[in-house]
Amino acid sequence: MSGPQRNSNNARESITSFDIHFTRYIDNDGKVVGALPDIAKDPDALIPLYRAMVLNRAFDTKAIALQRTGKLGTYASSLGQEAVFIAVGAVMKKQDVLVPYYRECGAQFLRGVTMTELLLYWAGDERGMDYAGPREDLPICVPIASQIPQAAGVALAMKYRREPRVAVTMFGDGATSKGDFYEAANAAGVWNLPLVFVVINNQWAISVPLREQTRCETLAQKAIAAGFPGEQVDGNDVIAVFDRFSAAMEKARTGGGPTLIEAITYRLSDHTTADDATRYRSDEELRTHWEREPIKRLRQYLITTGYWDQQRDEQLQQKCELEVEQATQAYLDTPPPEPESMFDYLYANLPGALQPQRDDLAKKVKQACQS
Amino acid sequence: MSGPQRNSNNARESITSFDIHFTRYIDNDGKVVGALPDIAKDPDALIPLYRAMVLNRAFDTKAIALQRTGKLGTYASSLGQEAVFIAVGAVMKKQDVLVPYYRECGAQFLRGVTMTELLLYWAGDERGMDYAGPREDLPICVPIASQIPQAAGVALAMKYRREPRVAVTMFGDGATSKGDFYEAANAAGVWNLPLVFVVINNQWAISVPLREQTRCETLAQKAIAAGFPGEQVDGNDVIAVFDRFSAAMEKARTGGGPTLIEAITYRLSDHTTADDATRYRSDEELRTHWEREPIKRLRQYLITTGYWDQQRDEQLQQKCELEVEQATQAYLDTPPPEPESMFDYLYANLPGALQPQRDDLAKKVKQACQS
Amino acid sequence: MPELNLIEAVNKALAFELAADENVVILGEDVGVNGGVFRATVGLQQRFGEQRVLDTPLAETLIAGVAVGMASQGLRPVAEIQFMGFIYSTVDQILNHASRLRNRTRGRLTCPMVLRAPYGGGIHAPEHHSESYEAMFAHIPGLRVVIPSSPARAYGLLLASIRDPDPVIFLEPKRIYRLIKQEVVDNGDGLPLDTCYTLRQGSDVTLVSWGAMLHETQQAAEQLVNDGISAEVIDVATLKPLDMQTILDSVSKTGRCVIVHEAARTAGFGAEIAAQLLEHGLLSLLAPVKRVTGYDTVMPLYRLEEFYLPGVDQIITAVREVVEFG
Amino acid sequence: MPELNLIEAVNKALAFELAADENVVILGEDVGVNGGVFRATVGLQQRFGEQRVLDTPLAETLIAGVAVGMASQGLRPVAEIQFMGFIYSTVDQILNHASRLRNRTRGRLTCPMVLRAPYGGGIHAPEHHSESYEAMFAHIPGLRVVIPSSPARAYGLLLASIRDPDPVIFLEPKRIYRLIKQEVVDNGDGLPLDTCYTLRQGSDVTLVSWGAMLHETQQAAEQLVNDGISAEVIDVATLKPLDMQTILDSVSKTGRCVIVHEAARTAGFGAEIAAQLLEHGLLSLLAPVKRVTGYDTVMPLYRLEEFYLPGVDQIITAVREVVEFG
Ligand SMILES: Cc1ncc(C[n+]2csc(CCOP(=O)(O)OP(=O)(O)O)c2C)c(N)n1
Ligand SMILES: Cc1ncc(C[n+]2csc(CCOP(=O)(O)OP(=O)(O)O)c2C)c(N)n1
Ligand SMILES: [Mg+2]
Ligand SMILES: [Mg+2]
Repeated sequence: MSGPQRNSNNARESITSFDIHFTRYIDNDGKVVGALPDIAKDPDALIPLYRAMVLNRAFDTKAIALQRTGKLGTYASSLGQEAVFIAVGAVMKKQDVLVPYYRECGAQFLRGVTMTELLLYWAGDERGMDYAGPREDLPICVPIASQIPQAAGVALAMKYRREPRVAVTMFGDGATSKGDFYEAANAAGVWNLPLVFVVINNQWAISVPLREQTRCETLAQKAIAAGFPGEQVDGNDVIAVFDRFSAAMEKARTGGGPTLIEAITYRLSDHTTADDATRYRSDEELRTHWEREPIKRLRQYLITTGYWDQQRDEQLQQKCELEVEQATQAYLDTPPPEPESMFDYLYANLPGALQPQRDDLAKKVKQACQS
Repeated sequence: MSGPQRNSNNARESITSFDIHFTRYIDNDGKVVGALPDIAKDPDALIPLYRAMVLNRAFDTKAIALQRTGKLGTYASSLGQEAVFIAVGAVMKKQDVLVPYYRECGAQFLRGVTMTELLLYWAGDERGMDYAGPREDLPICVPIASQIPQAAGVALAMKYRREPRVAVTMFGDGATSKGDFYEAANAAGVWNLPLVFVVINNQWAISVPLREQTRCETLAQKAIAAGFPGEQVDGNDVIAVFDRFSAAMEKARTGGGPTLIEAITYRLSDHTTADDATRYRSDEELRTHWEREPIKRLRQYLITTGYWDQQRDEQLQQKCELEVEQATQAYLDTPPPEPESMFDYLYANLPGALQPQRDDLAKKVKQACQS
Repeated sequence: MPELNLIEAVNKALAFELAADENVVILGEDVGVNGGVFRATVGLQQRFGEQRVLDTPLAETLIAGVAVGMASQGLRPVAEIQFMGFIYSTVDQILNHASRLRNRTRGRLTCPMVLRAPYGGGIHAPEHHSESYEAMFAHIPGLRVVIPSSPARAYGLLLASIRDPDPVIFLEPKRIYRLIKQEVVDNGDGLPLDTCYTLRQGSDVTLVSWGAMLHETQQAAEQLVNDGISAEVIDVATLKPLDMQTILDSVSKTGRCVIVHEAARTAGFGAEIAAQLLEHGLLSLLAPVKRVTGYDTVMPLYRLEEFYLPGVDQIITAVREVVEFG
Repeated sequence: MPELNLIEAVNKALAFELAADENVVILGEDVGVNGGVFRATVGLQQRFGEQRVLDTPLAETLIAGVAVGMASQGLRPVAEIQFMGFIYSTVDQILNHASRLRNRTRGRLTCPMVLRAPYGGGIHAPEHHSESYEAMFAHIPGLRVVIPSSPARAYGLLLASIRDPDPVIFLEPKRIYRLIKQEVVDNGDGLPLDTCYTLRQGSDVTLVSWGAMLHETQQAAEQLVNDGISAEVIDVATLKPLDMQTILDSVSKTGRCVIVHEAARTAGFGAEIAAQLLEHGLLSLLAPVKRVTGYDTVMPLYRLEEFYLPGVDQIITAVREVVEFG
């Protein structure tokens, strides 16, 4: 502790200071800013990111179409934020654990969650959270920020077992107003947890703009309150996210503790399919941000560097749409869940006290089938 | 927002930075450090602070003695932290509102809460929260940090009514780990509230030392996460607290918004009378901190400057003890509360549904009196 | 007279009281420009300004705590929690503070606040958006818990809740936000908070319910006429403090009672009503009191919610059982 | 065999399971060096190290959330909340997450955690330290709610709770932490969680209670012998899931029932038991079921808590009323 222990001759003096950095490699037009990291020069690494971003968007388009035609429930779109989700999903290792919120399907796909699973989830079916791939990843979390203390618990479990694994949790700018976030960040600091916090600063929390969410100039500086580094990246520059997030992951994996990464991006869609953003934000603002969106920017860079061309792009589009179609078909073909299943995963073994209720439901189901 | 809007040629660069300051005027031995503010040169202003600190300690001593002899319940001592409490109480104006935690009786006394009231409170009697003096001050708050969002509400009410009033809330280092604190601080920032946060950093939260509470170097820096200034003062230097807290109050009162002041002090007592601090902290640490305590230090300064002498000090001690005795007698003479009163302040009017319960209690009371 | 649905009635009541009492302030997430995710506050910020209708940061503990603080200073905050699924972070403020402030200070400070939240299932909402936890609040001394079941009652009960000198948890059954339209006189008249509302007279059985389930309950009562069963239907409306007398009087007439609620059965509020019938009305009971409720399961995601929610058939079956009993 | 009081039995159970299962981790405020404010964890950090017995920052949402996260990865966290008065910040994590994780993921992830908290009044504790809110948790599907009433049951039930594959809210009646000593065999045997415990056989009336109130209840049963009344005493022990059969069997024998709990009456857990008696046991009931409970008031500060807490006399009066009924 600084304070009474100190001996100084100035009544008032600065005792500590903090800096917040921002990183961007590729600007809105796909032009290079500053010295590029290796990934930017390696088409074999970069093109898969591009593919994943395009697939993410294709899924998104389809999910919204399904919702509009009554085939899906409320859905939260990733439009315009794909670079962050894909960079995070790509950098994480299989043994790491993702503790998501609800908007980062792109990251989940790279972890092995299937499009069919996520469609089931948004169609109101719990089976969509029984991921066949990443068995230890937490499911989508709707109550804002409540997943963040859990991520601290996941990271604490890794640390307890001395495993070289890292927990990653993602959340929005709105989530940084919830106490859960701060409590978890503070604990991650004290316990030096292998945990990376990724804030998707898409400028809006439903209709509440960032300036009404906080007076902070950056969300990265919230980490200062937890005693570990926070930094900003251009979240629409997949190379910047990849680079800085990789560094944070490496640090966490080797005992260096937590980092908070604020990815500056923009929610080009409505909040969810249940929202109408025209009620509260201007067309002009939206237009401006369409100019900064991540896929166009990366495509521009790839084409300029010669790593990519128009023809491959068209093929990729088709391939992605096909994949999404297949997943959609698999989702639509999935037989409906058994109503009685609502009792079957409540406890390891159904308590006797609940058996009559389960029987009652079975009767109800039978009657419903008959009528 | 910084971020995508920026145009720079460096991939990674600092975009914002923060400083934390520490202030002290009088050191552990009562010696002057740096240029003194006016208050330090004005015995008419300074001596009342000293008197109030001595009274605070006399009350404290008595309360602990009462608890030890079974005449009071669990009590939370102010020992060693009086400078902060007294400076805060002295600077606040009558029309301001204090939203306390549970350790700052010294501040409450200066606001007009009586010693008798606080004794009643710690003796398990709700009437001790019906302050005859500051009618709008919130009562003592035991659930850690839960008073802080309320303080934001109080400040918002002042702002809503365009009154030149300020809300002040106090809380411990432990409280800075609770989400309630961060949520309220963040809102105070966004709404630019007339609210001053005073953190009593007494190094311990029961048995948990500061380094297990947070990895932060200072608690003042937690304000950075809320977008307004935070600073440290030597909480055992009443002049430093008075000076910096006055500045924060003036700023808040004139529309400048919130400030967080971290007062570095030390809990020389057990956590409460129910605690035994020898279980978890060393005699040596305690000894060190006795050398830094605020009353001795201020007395030294006052005597050195010639504002005070030994004889007046003895008179003051006696006077304080007498005052405390009188308050104690008034407390002991207070007739016990009516059991039925537990129904009488539950709602503005007792709902009919509760009348039979009140009658039942009356019967129980009658029986108890007879037996 | 205009026909309003329930959410419009809520909006009208809020507007009326904002105009009538400058101490009334609305706060919550997205209540401003957006007018609330269900449009309860639509147009209010525009009409009354940003001071009166305030968007908060995304923080429910804060919302409740700020409301307590404002109320302690004599304002009348009406706070919205966007969905009941996000109300649990407010329990500490509600239980430890709002419900106790008057008692703790012997009446020096009071807490005239309203916490509004939409609750219940049936609209195919996402996860955690469809639960019914009214019993949790009904157990807390010092609170009022109010649940409207029609546009007119929403209007009158909300006005009374805002004017009430003590904290009120006002839970809005979102399944029926837009289900029915009704004539609502926007004259600022509140409705009493300490009473049940008898919606239908009957002689064979008393059906007790609240919120959205009253609609299935009333349908069941209607259909039971065909079986020659005359059902009295009671809307509890104010769960706390409970007007048990109206229910006891009805059951002493009918001798039979079925309680209907959407929340999980165990320790749901139906248990309290049954327990009081057993304590005070045993001799008039001609049959066991049945509860038709949600199951003691997690509220399923929407594909299965219709199987979770009690239906008209279940109510009818339960009524037949108690009528045929013994 | 050593004689232990209830808090020592808790300590022994924790020590046994820490030694037996390296997945068990204890966390909470002051649980380390200090051994917990009631000494439940005394000596454990010293013996098992800081990794196994972890002091947390002062943050209850965090404690619960961390426990959920650890449990999701196969550990068995046993989290302490220092007093029930500070448990409300955990409700969101418990209700929206802990109780649902298995169900949400169709069994892929589970939540074998225990949340321990001392609860109840009677020890002259400060404000907010004396409440009884077990009913709040007993209403949440997917949880177990367990309350011991003796050292031996504390030991066995806590071990079973830690080993249970699902989340358990373990509430410790702190009024009796040091009230009685009892021989407790420290052999690691758990006790069943799905059953009530019949503490005394009787034929005239069934007394149902849990936690600290069982002591007044047993005293009442003892004294009633003088009136020629033979009372059966049942310790519910596990409120959720509730073993109603044992209670129904007893009441079908005695025909009368009095339920005793310290929590506020309205929507307390006694209501659920009464409601089930009315649903399933009406025909065997010879008298109304009475509840002897705390009042629907805020738990008063300690000067008046003895007037709040139900006493032996009140239980006896209630029993006489039901025995003399009709
Ligand atoms: C605790 C809680 N409160 C309110 C909501 C309702 N809600 C859902 S999303 C949302 C906004 C979230 O904004 P942000 O955190 O920025 O994430 P984004 O959706 O913008 O990615 C709100 C208020 C919720 N899900 N959880
Ligand atoms: C929410 C909550 N959790 C736990 C407690 C129990 N408790 C009482 S005081 C205390 C430590 C508080 O430490 P700090 O905030 O530093 O204040 P101090 O007592 O040191 O002045 C704890 C854990 C409480 N009162 N409230
Ligand atoms: Mg956002
Ligand atoms: Mg402290």
